[in-house]
Amino acid sequence: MSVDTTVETSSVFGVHVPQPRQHGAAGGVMRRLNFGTGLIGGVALATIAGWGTAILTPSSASNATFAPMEPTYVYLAVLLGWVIGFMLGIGAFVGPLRWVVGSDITHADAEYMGGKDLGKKRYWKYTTDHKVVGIQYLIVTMLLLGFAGLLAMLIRTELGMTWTELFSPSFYNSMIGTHGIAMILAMIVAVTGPLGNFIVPMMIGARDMAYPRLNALSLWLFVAAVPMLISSMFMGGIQDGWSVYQPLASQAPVGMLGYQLTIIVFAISTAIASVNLMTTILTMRAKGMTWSRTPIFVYGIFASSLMGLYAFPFFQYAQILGLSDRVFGTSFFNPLNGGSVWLYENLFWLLGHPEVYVIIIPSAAIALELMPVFLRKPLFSFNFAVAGIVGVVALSGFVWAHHMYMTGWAPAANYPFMLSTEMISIPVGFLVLVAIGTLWRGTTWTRLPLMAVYAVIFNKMIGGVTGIYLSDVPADQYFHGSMFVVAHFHFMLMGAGLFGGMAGIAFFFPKMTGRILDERIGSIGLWTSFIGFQVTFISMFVAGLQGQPRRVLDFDSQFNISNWISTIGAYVIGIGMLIFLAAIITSWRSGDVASSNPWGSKSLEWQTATPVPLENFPVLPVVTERPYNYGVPDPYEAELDAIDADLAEKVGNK
Amino acid sequence: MKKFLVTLVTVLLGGAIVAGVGVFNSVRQEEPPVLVANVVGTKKAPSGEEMPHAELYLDVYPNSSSKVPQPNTPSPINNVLLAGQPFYHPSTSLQVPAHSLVTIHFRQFDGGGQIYNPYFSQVHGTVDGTMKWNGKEVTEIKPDQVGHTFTVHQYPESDQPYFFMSIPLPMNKANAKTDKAGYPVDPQTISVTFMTGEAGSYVWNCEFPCGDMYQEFGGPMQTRGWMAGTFDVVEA
Amino acid sequence: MSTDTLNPQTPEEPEAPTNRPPSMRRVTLWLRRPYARRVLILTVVIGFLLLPLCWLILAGMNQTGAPASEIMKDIEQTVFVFTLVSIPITAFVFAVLLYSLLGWRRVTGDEPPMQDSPAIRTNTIGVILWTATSSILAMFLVVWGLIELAQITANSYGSISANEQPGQSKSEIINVTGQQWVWTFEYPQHDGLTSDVLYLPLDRPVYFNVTSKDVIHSFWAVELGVKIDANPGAITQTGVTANKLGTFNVRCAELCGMYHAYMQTEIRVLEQDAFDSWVRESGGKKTS
Amino acid sequence: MIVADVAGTIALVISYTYLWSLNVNGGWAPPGSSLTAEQTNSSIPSTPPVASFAAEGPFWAIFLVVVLATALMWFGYRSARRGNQAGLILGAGLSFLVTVAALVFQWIQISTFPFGAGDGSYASAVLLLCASNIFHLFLLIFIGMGIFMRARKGLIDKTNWYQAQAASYYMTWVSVAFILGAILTTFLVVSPNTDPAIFGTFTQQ
Repeated sequence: MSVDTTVETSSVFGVHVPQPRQHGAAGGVMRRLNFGTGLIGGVALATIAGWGTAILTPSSASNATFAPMEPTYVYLAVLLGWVIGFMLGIGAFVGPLRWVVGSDITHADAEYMGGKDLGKKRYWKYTTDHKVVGIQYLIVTMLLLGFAGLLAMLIRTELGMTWTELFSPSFYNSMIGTHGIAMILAMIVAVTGPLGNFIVPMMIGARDMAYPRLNALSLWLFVAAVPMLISSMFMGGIQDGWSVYQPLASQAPVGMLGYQLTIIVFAISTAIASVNLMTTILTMRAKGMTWSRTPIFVYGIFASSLMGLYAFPFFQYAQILGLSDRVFGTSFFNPLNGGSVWLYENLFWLLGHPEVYVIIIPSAAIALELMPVFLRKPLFSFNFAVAGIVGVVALSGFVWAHHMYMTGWAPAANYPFMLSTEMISIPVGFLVLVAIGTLWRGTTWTRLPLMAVYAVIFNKMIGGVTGIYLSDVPADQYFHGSMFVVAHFHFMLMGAGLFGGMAGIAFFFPKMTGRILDERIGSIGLWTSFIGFQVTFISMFVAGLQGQPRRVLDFDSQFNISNWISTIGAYVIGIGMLIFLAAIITSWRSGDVASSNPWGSKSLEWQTATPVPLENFPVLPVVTERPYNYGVPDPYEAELDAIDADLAEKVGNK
Repeated sequence: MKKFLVTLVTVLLGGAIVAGVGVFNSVRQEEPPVLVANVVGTKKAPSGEEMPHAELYLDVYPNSSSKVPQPNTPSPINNVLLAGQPFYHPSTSLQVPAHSLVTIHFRQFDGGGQIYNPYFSQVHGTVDGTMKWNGKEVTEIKPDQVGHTFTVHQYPESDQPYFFMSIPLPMNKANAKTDKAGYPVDPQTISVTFMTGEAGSYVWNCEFPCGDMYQEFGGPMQTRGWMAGTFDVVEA
Repeated sequence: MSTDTLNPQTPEEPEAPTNRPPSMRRVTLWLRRPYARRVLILTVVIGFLLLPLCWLILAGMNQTGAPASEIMKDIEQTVFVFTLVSIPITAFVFAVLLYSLLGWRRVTGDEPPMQDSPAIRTNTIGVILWTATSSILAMFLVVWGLIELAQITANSYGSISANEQPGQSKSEIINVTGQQWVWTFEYPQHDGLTSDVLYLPLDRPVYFNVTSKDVIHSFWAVELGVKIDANPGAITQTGVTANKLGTFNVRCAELCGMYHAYMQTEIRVLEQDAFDSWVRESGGKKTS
Repeated sequence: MIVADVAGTIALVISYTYLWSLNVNGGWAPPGSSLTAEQTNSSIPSTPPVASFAAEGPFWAIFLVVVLATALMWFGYRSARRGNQAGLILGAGLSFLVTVAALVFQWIQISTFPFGAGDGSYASAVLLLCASNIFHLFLLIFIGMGIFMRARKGLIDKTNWYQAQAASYYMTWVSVAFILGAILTTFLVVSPNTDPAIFGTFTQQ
């Protein structure tokens, strides 16, 4: 969308586009908009909308049957007002409107939006520079993670205090729902947001994303979505778990609207970000960067974007249908009037399982990306890593019903879905093979990022093995809906996903902030949370084996011990995460200044200066060799050749 | 050194935030004050044995009005969201003595209709399996004339006795004479007597769909202080 | 140990494709290397350390009296076998993780180390071996799962509608209704007798028709290994034969609103006589 | 400037997947409607809806209108490729007007349905199809207006035509979306499931 139509950005369809004539004046209202005006706009429009709706809706006194709906309409209006007002206030609609009337943004304005000469202020604006967007994503994600982590601590506190009800059941239920969805959203963007935006364009040797303004749009839509989710906590909350199965969701308090609108907005944001990333990766790789020369992390991000792109609309439409059930009284999911609860489950899990891989694959790719750097040897069997990712993507669309083994929906479908689900362990196994192959005989440079990678592999192994139990229908008949499932997906999403994100942050920190992440404090944080993590979730496995259902506030006293241990572990995780956070904060403020390539990496993003200049590279790089060209030629190669020659000679002599 | 100080501060601050939010929400939880059934004498159990006897008085109102009781709950948000919904009064957190006969007297001011599951239009778990409805003993009422139910059920503890009790509260006719506040002048009166065993914690809720949203089972049906609550049996 | 990679005398791993004739010889050469042997030993050690898990898992599952049915026994068998099968591969990965930290050369410090790791780009034997192993294991698990699933389905007749269930005269049919937040059980063969506790006769097949009056619940008879969702607007079927006397648990396994945690009741498995007398006392007529 | 192809790409992909998911819906809604008719013997109080099926004619009519708009856009795009600026402006402008007309038709159709939102799942599904149509039409109006204005200002011409191309492709897709809706509402009306489960009760033993 940017108007500085350098050849790179506008040759998307393979056509050279000349610099267009400039229409419209530079400057204008756009330059004065920032996060503050966004907030003002959002709050103002929300207030107006809510107030207007409250007046227009027949009041409860005059129409008793209508009364329960009034908060629904008002809250809906407030939320919609917030989103539109916020996006208006931050200036998201300026570009499209000017496009329609044909007076495009001038070159000077485009540079202004790119954050030129803005200093720190650019982080508060609708900035199109991918590096600024990456940092913004990082901050927002960390805030959301903190919020969801806070809820996690409260949940574990409640479950640890088995002798009393610390919170009322409604509040507890809304906590688990909000924790779940906030974590899922945060984890979905945790890698693709900050690292995908900041690193990928540099890694492939591009100046920016393909559509810089869409980049900003996706970020600010995400920012607009988050407050809605949090606000729902105060409106009765999401009392239905993160999956908000219908029709329970249509019974919930009005807070459910917050969830539904969050998902709808978030899905738009994800779709935009995905298209952007995919287009960038497809069209803007540096000269000479063929597919076999593209780093594995780029593959991971691409795969994740692709899955996000096709999976999220299902979720979005599930929520739109749910919203329409609630607000307009339609009956998609209301069995009383011919709706089907299985429809929701299908739509939901059509998202639900690909989404897990949306989270896992980037972190796995980070792990694989980091290992060559710290082991100083090439990635083992690059083709296999790609094959693994491709396999996961290909299969991910065909496994959704393994969440529905026990729903009674088409029992006969259990057989094929069991097959496809267990098949997916083969491509995942490829990734593990690549990891251990890269470890094989390598000299380990034991720095913080590599340690996080070890944690990822360890957790992923446990998560993967327990996943096989759950993919198997007979075992799932016992484990479905129990704490075992909770422990399993925490091992995958948190153990592999979040620790992978930590590895990525630790690794790319010097490039993103210009400073080194404090090794000692970071390591303490990492290992504390790792140990706490094992304690928490392994004892949660035990609770699941004993037969504790998930999402319960109270449980039989036979589960007490495993829950107490689990709670203690959770506190340890919390402390570890806070220490890691402290490492980030202190290093960001006053860490050691990093050189441009502190890890001695060979990939493109480290070849440019730190801090990264506005357009990344003074001269666009040209790639001439495969990635991960580390290590010395294997000394045994020659030896083996000698053996071969020797043998050949012997064979020949015979 | 300074770095470690910052780390310590971060951890303490994080812990403080968690604790603060936890305590705040714990204090603010939507629990009405506990209504205790005190032992007032003894009564003869069906086995002929004299047992301590306690009494409780509960009312069910169709909606709150300025003249009459309000739902007894500390949550201002719920008071807004659930305005005009039926509720139990004076409290939904009940406490009764163990090893006793307990009598609960209900006054039911609300209307009603068809219940989903006829099982809950029968009386379960009381002494003799009966309840006294406007003076006469009944074991069940018509499923299409239920106003509310008072259904106590199991708490997930295996080391406390199984306890289940369900009483239907018949509805008032739509044309019943009402006072100025809109409540029937002669509410349905129901009293039931049941025996408690060992101490334990249970929950109770209404099984008649009288809330809002899907299946009329949302809102007050899922909020303590309205149509659901706790039921503790404690050693005297 | 850390000098392995630097020791030129050590025979080394093959790098070249396997289409050269002496690949078996390469494998034996490879096995002679100290690090290879150590990793394998470590694998075996870790494997043996993990082995008790097989039984520990079952101990956890049996804590409340399971298995009380043939289905639960099948489930436990499956879990046992799966644990057994996953142990070698887990042990191998953990061994490599451990050995790469402790065994191969390790550097710390702020500067990027010298590039002295061997540039292994791929290893066809290893790749093929891994792929074959993981595929075979996955296939084994799939086949095992399919067989067990078929067996469980046969035991529960989950996919056959109530009217067509075999041995209907001898079997007990129970209509399970989930409702926020109470389970009720109806015995249609006994005059529509209803109960809030699930009474089951010992050693007789029981068929459940499960539905819900409002939202989705999940009927989980924990120690019997039976789980099926109770869906509004649909009837799901499953079944079981309880083969152990005692008191077991029914829990709801699908979040169903505020009192989801309290949506529990008991299963009482009784001898046939006791069951009959319970039926008589509760007002249903005996038909079986 | 790139908005067009971006919006095109995104909306293309989104609506692709989205209508795909709706397909699930559309196939499923008629069974729902037959279920509601038999529901009267349920023990749960319900008011059986009085839904009748919508006439399929209007769906096809609106579809044809959209096809016309698409054809006009293609004509405009082709003209631009040939350097015929007047043709481009004509095509884009007419396409824009026809889209507005389609929106009006769509609105008339919705307001004359023989059912409301609460009348069972068939009604819900049909209404949602129409809602998605409206959403699409709004997008088209936005894009059409943009193309038209930009064509007038000369921002789209012989050398710089890919926005018009993207818009044309996108409109083609929207036509497909419309025909999907029309097919669903024409051919998948009566449910094949004549013995559905009845809510909350057990079938007689």
